[in-house]
Amino acid sequence: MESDIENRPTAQAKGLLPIDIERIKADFPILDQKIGDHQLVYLDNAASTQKPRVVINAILEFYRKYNANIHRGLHYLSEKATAMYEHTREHTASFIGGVQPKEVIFTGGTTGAINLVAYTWGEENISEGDEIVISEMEHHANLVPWVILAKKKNAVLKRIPVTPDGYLDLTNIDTIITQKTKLLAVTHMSNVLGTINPVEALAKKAHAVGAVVLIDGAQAAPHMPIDVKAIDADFYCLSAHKMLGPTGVGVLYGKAELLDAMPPFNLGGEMIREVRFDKVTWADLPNKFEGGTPNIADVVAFDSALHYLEELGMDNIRQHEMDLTAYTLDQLSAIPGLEIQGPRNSNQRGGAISFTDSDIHPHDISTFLDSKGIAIRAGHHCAQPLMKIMGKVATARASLYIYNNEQDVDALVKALGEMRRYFGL
Amino acid sequence: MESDIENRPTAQAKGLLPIDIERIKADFPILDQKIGDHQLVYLDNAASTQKPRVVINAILEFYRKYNANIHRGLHYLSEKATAMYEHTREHTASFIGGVQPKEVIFTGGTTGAINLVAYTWGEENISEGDEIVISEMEHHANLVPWVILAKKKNAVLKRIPVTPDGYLDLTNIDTIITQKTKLLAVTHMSNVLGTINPVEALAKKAHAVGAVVLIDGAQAAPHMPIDVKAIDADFYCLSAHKMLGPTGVGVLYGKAELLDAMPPFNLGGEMIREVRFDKVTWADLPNKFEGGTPNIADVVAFDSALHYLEELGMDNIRQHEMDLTAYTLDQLSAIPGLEIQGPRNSNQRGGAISFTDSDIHPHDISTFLDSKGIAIRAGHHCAQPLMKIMGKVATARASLYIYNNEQDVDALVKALGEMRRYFGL
Amino acid sequence: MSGSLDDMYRDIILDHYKAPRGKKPIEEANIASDGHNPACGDELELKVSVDGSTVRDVHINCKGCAISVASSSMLAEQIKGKPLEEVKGLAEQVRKMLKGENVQLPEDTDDLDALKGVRNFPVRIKCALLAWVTLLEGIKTFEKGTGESKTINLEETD
Amino acid sequence: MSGSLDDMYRDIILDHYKAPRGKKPIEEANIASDGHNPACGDELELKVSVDGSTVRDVHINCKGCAISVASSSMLAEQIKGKPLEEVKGLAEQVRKMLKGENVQLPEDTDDLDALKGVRNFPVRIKCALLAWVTLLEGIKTFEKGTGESKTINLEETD
Ligand SMILES: Cc1ncc(COP(=O)(O)O)c(C=O)c1O
Ligand SMILES: Cc1ncc(COP(=O)(O)O)c(C=O)c1O
Repeated sequence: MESDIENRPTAQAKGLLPIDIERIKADFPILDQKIGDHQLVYLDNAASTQKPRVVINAILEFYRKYNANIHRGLHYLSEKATAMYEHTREHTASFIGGVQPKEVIFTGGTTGAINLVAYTWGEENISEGDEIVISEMEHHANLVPWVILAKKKNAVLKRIPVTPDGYLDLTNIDTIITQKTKLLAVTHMSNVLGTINPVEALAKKAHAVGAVVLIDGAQAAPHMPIDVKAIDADFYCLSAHKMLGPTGVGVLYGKAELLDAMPPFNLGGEMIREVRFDKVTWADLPNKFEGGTPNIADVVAFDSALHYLEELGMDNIRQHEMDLTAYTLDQLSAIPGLEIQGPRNSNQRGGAISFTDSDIHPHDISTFLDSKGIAIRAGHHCAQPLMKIMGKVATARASLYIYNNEQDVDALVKALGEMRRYFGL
Repeated sequence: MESDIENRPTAQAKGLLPIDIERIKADFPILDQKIGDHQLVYLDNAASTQKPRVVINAILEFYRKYNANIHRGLHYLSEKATAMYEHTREHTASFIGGVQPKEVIFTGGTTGAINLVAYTWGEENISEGDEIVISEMEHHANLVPWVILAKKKNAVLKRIPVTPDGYLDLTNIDTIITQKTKLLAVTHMSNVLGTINPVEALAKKAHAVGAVVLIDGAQAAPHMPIDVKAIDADFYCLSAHKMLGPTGVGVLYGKAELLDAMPPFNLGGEMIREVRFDKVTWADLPNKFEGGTPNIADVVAFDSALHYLEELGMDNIRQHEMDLTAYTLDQLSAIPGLEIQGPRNSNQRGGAISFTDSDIHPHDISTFLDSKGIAIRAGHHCAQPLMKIMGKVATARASLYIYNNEQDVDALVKALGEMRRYFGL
Repeated sequence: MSGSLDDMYRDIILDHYKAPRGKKPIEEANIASDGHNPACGDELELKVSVDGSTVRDVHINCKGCAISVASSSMLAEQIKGKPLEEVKGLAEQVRKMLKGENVQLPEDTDDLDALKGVRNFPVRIKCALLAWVTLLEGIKTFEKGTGESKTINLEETD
Repeated sequence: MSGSLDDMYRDIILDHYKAPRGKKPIEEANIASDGHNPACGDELELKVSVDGSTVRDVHINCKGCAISVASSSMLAEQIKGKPLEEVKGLAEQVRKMLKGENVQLPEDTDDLDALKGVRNFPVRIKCALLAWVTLLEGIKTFEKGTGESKTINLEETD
């Protein structure tokens, strides 16, 4: 699976074989280590995933052979670097469903992508009395920008409730999405509950009232095939670091006509056409939104992450995670004192599994598991309002990815069993 | 010069020896390559610098051993990654003159840093009739945000002119910086002319009228010792990729009392204290300005870049570049038809040297030099207004760094000689 | 993991965690202060009755992790019956200790030494701090005589 | 470098660059169009006089790099005396050729083939394009009869 970053295919290779987890594990150098006396079991993938050798090597190779600033450089390195950077844009465009490359804007992450929309589209299109619809299961990244924008503009923030079993409650959706709705901003997959939301149906409802639809794909894009055109998303946001790519790279997909009409963001070099002291005209898409020197090396390396995912096949990845999620839910259910959040049907959820213990605080759970080499996350997962609604101060969350297998889950389950003894319960 | 990223000193090691360029060149894998038949001569350092092995290896090592999302992770990898990320913050704070770590905000680059100030401090503090003072030699990154802000707020953009020999013209400075001045935003070193500006004196003048001072240090920080406290800068901005560090990392230094009073930017996870659907309270510095998952690996590797620079010693680096700049100016002056821009005194300038040929367009110069393996940049260098003032449509720019020596300059000079013959002049 | 698990969860800590002291409500209190750590979700309610210049009784109710609960429980145990000045000094000492300074705790407060283990778990230090800064805030308000203490919001105070 | 230097700077290109055709001002023009490439700073002034439906005379003044100057000069040489329809077709063909499409240029326009070398230097393609898109814009305005052409700003048109 090593690939020469100079000659990379754009076409989506569809993996056909069942996923061989042992072979995959071997592609991730970090997994081959001990934490204290214990083999590392990495189950914090919803926070950030590990990187396969091809991605690490792509960064290495870029800095060793091709590094230069991009755009308009007339020398070999700059031309190479520019071509590689733009290649990732094309690849990303194809990965998310075959959009135009100029509709793919590179940002620092999902947070950066959503903020870009809030500061530009939001600033210009949200006025007093307008309604912004979010859900109760949003990550702060898709919540705080809208809370603040609504406050600033005297707009109304409305929310789609969450049912006790972790689904969006669509009972009253027609009173939530109304003629006043200007924006629907909702997550494709919850980072706390794992729930996969019916974004296609929601987008349809929102479009029917003329609203714009932003989908937070930070958790979905790594784990299932994404087709932004099928969803009919106006904006779709994702983070490279959650899908095998480097930190510091995010993607904002936006429909060209929307992006074209928006004012630029992050003003500076390369995003202008002409600058005078009294007037500035903007460059065309995508440059208009990529002022300054971008995170070139990491964008280039992100290409290798997409390639790796495609070689496995996003359908296969989804299947593997459904199977492993079902297994995990099953195993965790058998542990006394444990309460699991979110849907029980692995068809309708991803592998981010939140749970609590009736007696042990999530932070103690996490620290205890860490002593066994098991990395999970504990806390509010940047979803404080959802925590409150769930009646929890925090949860422990194990989240799965392509390199996890049943043994990893078994290690978790075994440690959770020991934990209650350790704390004298 | 290999360093273990786990146990890195924060203290500034001062290099004492004269700089051994051959040894330095050997630290940069990319320099050891041929472009066609010619050895690469990299003279595009003002656009972006190359990376020493220690920096590349730090990225590698991070992803191989420590990668995880930072902040509040209760497992080994996350604690390690957090400690490393924060270590770079401390190191940066010490590198720029010993400020408080919480005054160091990581951004995507200088452009991101300046925009952060424009969107937050600028938004709140600039009103109708206020004056923003910039210079005529600003990079678009320190120009476009203020042009747009001035327009939006009906504020006045005033500029410090540039003399024909490339210095700031301070003759009428007291009519430019006035009681109405709210912000002075000026570059420490010009990316076109190489000029080092008297930022200390300018800051004093600006502070005397109660204005805030932002210094664009993108070109200065890589090449000379920086002491933001001696300058008394309120904000100081720099880019890691121009100082041996990875792409995608920038720094905004800001005085704590200013940063504390500013609204946050890039809203999302980790920059909040508490989120409700109707209200958000912000985290303390520096988190308030670092919403979302930052560019963790590259921030961690930036530490190695700072360390490398410190081992050489910023004073030594400055001395080497002064010497080599003097030599370059001397050699270029002897070429018929060539016109050099900017100060002639290498004490008052850095090693970004712009020039034009009386007959050959800068783009043709650059393409020709590239055919000899020599990388320079040609164009407006994101300083269109300065170009107009200089009466040029573009310039060719050779820019030096620590791994350049007289042979590199000789190769440039020899190629420029051949060029006129090639174009039949 | 930066420290060993048993460094943090010492027997004394687990003992306090499983049977926290100071749970019993008290009749009247001169000091009332609430603590909150939004990052963790920990919440703490503290009431102290002061007799002259001596702490007569303490009620502390902490919803949080083992560390914050144990630290609260130790606080309740330690301050009861002590002069307010001594209590203040002790709280300051504990705060310094948790922040990594080398402090010498008073002789009769050996239990508190167990909190030192938390220092190897940077993210958990705030958990141990919560009770003590909440107490200090309460005393401050009491001494100023200005009535109600503001809720301690941990990020603001550390 | 993606191509060899001589691929781009062919003799014909350098010949046009050193002695650009169409420099001579013309008396009256039915077509007047300006081109500008802000990224490069290239500026171009184009005037064409049309007699019936045939190009009678051309004036082109290009301040720019060797490629944009040579491309302008070739344009001047090629279109003089040709029917406007043919000129339009040719300009479209050149545009396609520069964008990498496989086109068959008319027989008597061999010189233009030399511009193909630019395709290996992506950043320079716009330099070669400038004259031709400026011409197309001028013809469009002429045909609409709406008077002055807008200035071509290269980034908008490609
Ligand atoms: C003086 C100056 N300011 C700002 C910038 C912008 O830096 P970046 O592209 O890293 O954001 C540059 C880089 O070209 C520069 O030279
Ligand atoms: C659903 C969701 N949205 C947004 C984000 C923010 O992503 P990032 O931190 O990469 O900007 C996350 C990451 O935690 C997430 O899970």
